[in-house]
Amino acid sequence: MNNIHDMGGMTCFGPVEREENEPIFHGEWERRVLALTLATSVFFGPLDRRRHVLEQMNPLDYLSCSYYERWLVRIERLSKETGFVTDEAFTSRGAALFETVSGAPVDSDTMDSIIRQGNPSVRDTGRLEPCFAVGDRVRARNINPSGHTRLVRYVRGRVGVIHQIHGTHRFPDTTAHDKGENPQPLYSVRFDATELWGSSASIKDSLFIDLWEDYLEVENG
Amino acid sequence: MNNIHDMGGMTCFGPVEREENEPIFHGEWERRVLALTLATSVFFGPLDRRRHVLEQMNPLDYLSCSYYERWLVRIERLSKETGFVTDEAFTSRGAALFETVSGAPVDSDTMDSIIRQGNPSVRDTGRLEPCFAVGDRVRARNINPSGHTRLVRYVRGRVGVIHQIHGTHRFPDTTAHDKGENPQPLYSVRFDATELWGSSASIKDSLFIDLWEDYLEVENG
Amino acid sequence: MADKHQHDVPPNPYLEKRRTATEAKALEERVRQLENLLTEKGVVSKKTLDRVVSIYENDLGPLNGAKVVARAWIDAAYRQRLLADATKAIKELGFGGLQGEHMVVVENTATVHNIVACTLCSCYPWPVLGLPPTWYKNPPYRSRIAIDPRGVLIEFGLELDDSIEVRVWDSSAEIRYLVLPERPQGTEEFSEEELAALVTRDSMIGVARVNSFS
Amino acid sequence: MADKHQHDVPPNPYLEKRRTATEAKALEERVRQLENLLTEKGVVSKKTLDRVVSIYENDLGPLNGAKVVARAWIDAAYRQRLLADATKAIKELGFGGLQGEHMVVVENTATVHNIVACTLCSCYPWPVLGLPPTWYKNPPYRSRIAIDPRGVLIEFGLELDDSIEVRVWDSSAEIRYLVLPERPQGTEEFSEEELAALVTRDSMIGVARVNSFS
Repeated sequence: MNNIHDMGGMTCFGPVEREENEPIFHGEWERRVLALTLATSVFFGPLDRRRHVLEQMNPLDYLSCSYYERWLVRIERLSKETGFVTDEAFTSRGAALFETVSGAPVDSDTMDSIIRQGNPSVRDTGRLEPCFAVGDRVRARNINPSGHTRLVRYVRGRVGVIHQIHGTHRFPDTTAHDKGENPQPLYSVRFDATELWGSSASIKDSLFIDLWEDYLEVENG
Repeated sequence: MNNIHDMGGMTCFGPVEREENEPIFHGEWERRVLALTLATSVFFGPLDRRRHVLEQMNPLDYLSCSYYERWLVRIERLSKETGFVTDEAFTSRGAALFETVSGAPVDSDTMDSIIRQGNPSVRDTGRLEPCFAVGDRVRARNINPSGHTRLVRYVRGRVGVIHQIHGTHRFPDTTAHDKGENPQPLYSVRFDATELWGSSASIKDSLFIDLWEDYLEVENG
Repeated sequence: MADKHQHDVPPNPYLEKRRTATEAKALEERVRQLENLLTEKGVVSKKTLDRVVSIYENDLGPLNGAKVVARAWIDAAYRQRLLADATKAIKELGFGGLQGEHMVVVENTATVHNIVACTLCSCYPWPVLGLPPTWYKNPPYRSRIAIDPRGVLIEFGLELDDSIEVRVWDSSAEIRYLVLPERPQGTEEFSEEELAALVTRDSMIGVARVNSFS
Repeated sequence: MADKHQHDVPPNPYLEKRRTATEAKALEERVRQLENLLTEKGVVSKKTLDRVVSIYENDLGPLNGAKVVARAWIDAAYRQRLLADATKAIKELGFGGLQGEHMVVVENTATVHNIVACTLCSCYPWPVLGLPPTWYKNPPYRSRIAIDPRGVLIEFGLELDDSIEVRVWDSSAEIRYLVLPERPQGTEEFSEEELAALVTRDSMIGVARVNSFS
């Protein structure tokens, strides 16, 4: 969906403001929201799905919430979807989720290990042979999917060059919507600033963004 | 500037909601804001400049205000700029404005005549010979000016066809910033929906938008 | 793309009715102060303000547009003039002026459906339709009409066949668009006045068709 | 485009400090209720939550990244390994894991300046930099860094010569970027620890250079 989270290239949010002392957390509640988010991450499903929950906030709510407030809204929504919040007891949906997710709640050692190991998106299945090689000219497709996508609006239809191949990774557009991981090559694509923003941009400058193979098409000429 | 007012193609604002009975005004204050806006329009300068004031609202304010609230904010800002609100007496700037605008306040008969006559943007000076003809393929330039523009983000870089020539009109991008009216041909340009939004759009559909000559370049092939 | 965006739409907070009584009162007061200030400074006069309100509340509205449409339906020569130079043809019926200095009329047919919008703000042909409705000025219509016109029309109760060509007109301040809807069947015997009574505002924006019963 | 957008910037309402004491209290309460609910349901345990907070408040932060940078400055072979496979080379120093499963290091030189951002959300290399600062996650940086990086850098006090090539890295969740800043002059005699002490978080995001005094 084309929502406000896709804000690259907007010029209307004012100057960057740095806080004095830059506290990691602005209150105890922010600590707990971070912890709740990480501790429920296995339970509530793939990252892409959880990201999409944030992206579905209407722009007014999205912009009036601070960062951890949005994360709070996300846990609340996911809890509601699961049936925790609406009913006193577990709903059947919540109970079913428990059955499929083994070992909830995550204990502190498992959490520790999740943080140390991470949750890599790289896959050794799916499309393992990249269609494009480093140096190839590609055009970012102009697609406007209704669901989650990482193809930002500001590169759609623009021509770039393959800079690096990151291997085969799960595809967010399908993973977010329970349509399978659809693993495919992920590329770092370089765009000239003038291609993205026109001739007033510096000809010295460029922008690199990671794009999945399904976002790209061959550019001839 | 790329601000939230340029919202064509966003898909995140929810369904269209129609009000019961669709009142023209939702309170006496809306009547007065409309009237104040029209009655001060000559005094506060060209439409494009006044539009730009609205567009400069930060997105959070823009979206949390209703339509006439934004118009109210505009009159307040213009009044402040003119020096009415900040000081008890006229500031020199406000006084100077009065000197240049003859006949303020507009009396009700003049207002009536303004409403009946309008304020046409068509000009018989400037670039009178259009560069493009009906049927020409053109590409909307990918420009990202910092000021007021009517070149919406969703057509930048896209290819369309000249559908109609509307004559020579004052150019908003310069008029809004006191850089002259720079009159030039205004075209109705037709874009295929698939060109704007990709292959999921209907091949039957198209979008027409009025674009000034400086927004367009020849598209070959 | 009709139902494509359905599952992704959050509730709409963009309606006027969100405002509490206290907030509304504060707003009334804010406007009163501004009006007093501008009146005191001699920028506006109360009499002028009252005249503006009266014109837009009483004189201008979609009845003007309905007269234009009805005339075009019964008078083929007028219809031609209207499609060739709308501003001039509309002037024949006495309408024109502010926010309608240069008007264009686009014609619906059995195979083409036109819709008017303004994605950047709220441009609309005031002399023939009056002031735009709230939904026309709010983000849901402005944003989605450009990318998903068929889906938006469904929300207005109008489901178009895939074979019909949809044309969206994203208006700007300089040129204002009016849709000439199709004359409904079974109105062959209607008088010009009876025809005008059938023509709705929504049909002239292009979010509805005209029915043979009003 | 450095100062181009200057006259158009409205005041920034996107900082945490906007919140009143009452609102903050309501927020604390809302979070407490959610935590209690999820704990009661057995989805999370307090002990696990405490562990998470402790890790991100005490163990992870830009000091890790600074060690990586300092090592690369003094050890040419390590620098090569870091630029070739950052995840593996960073693992040599014991760092890696969540939100840094696949890392890439980009090198600043006398002619190239790299800046890391995430326009869609807040992706950032947690194992080497800890949690991102507020400005990194807020709309002003996220939106403008893509179109006006030089203007944004000026707001950070870094004015780049036109001859320098600016590279913006718009990160996504899968690949996390870290800038290897230039080693400042006059640090030839510094130990690895002394070098690490010079390296700031901002220099590893690319919004600052490293100075020879900390």
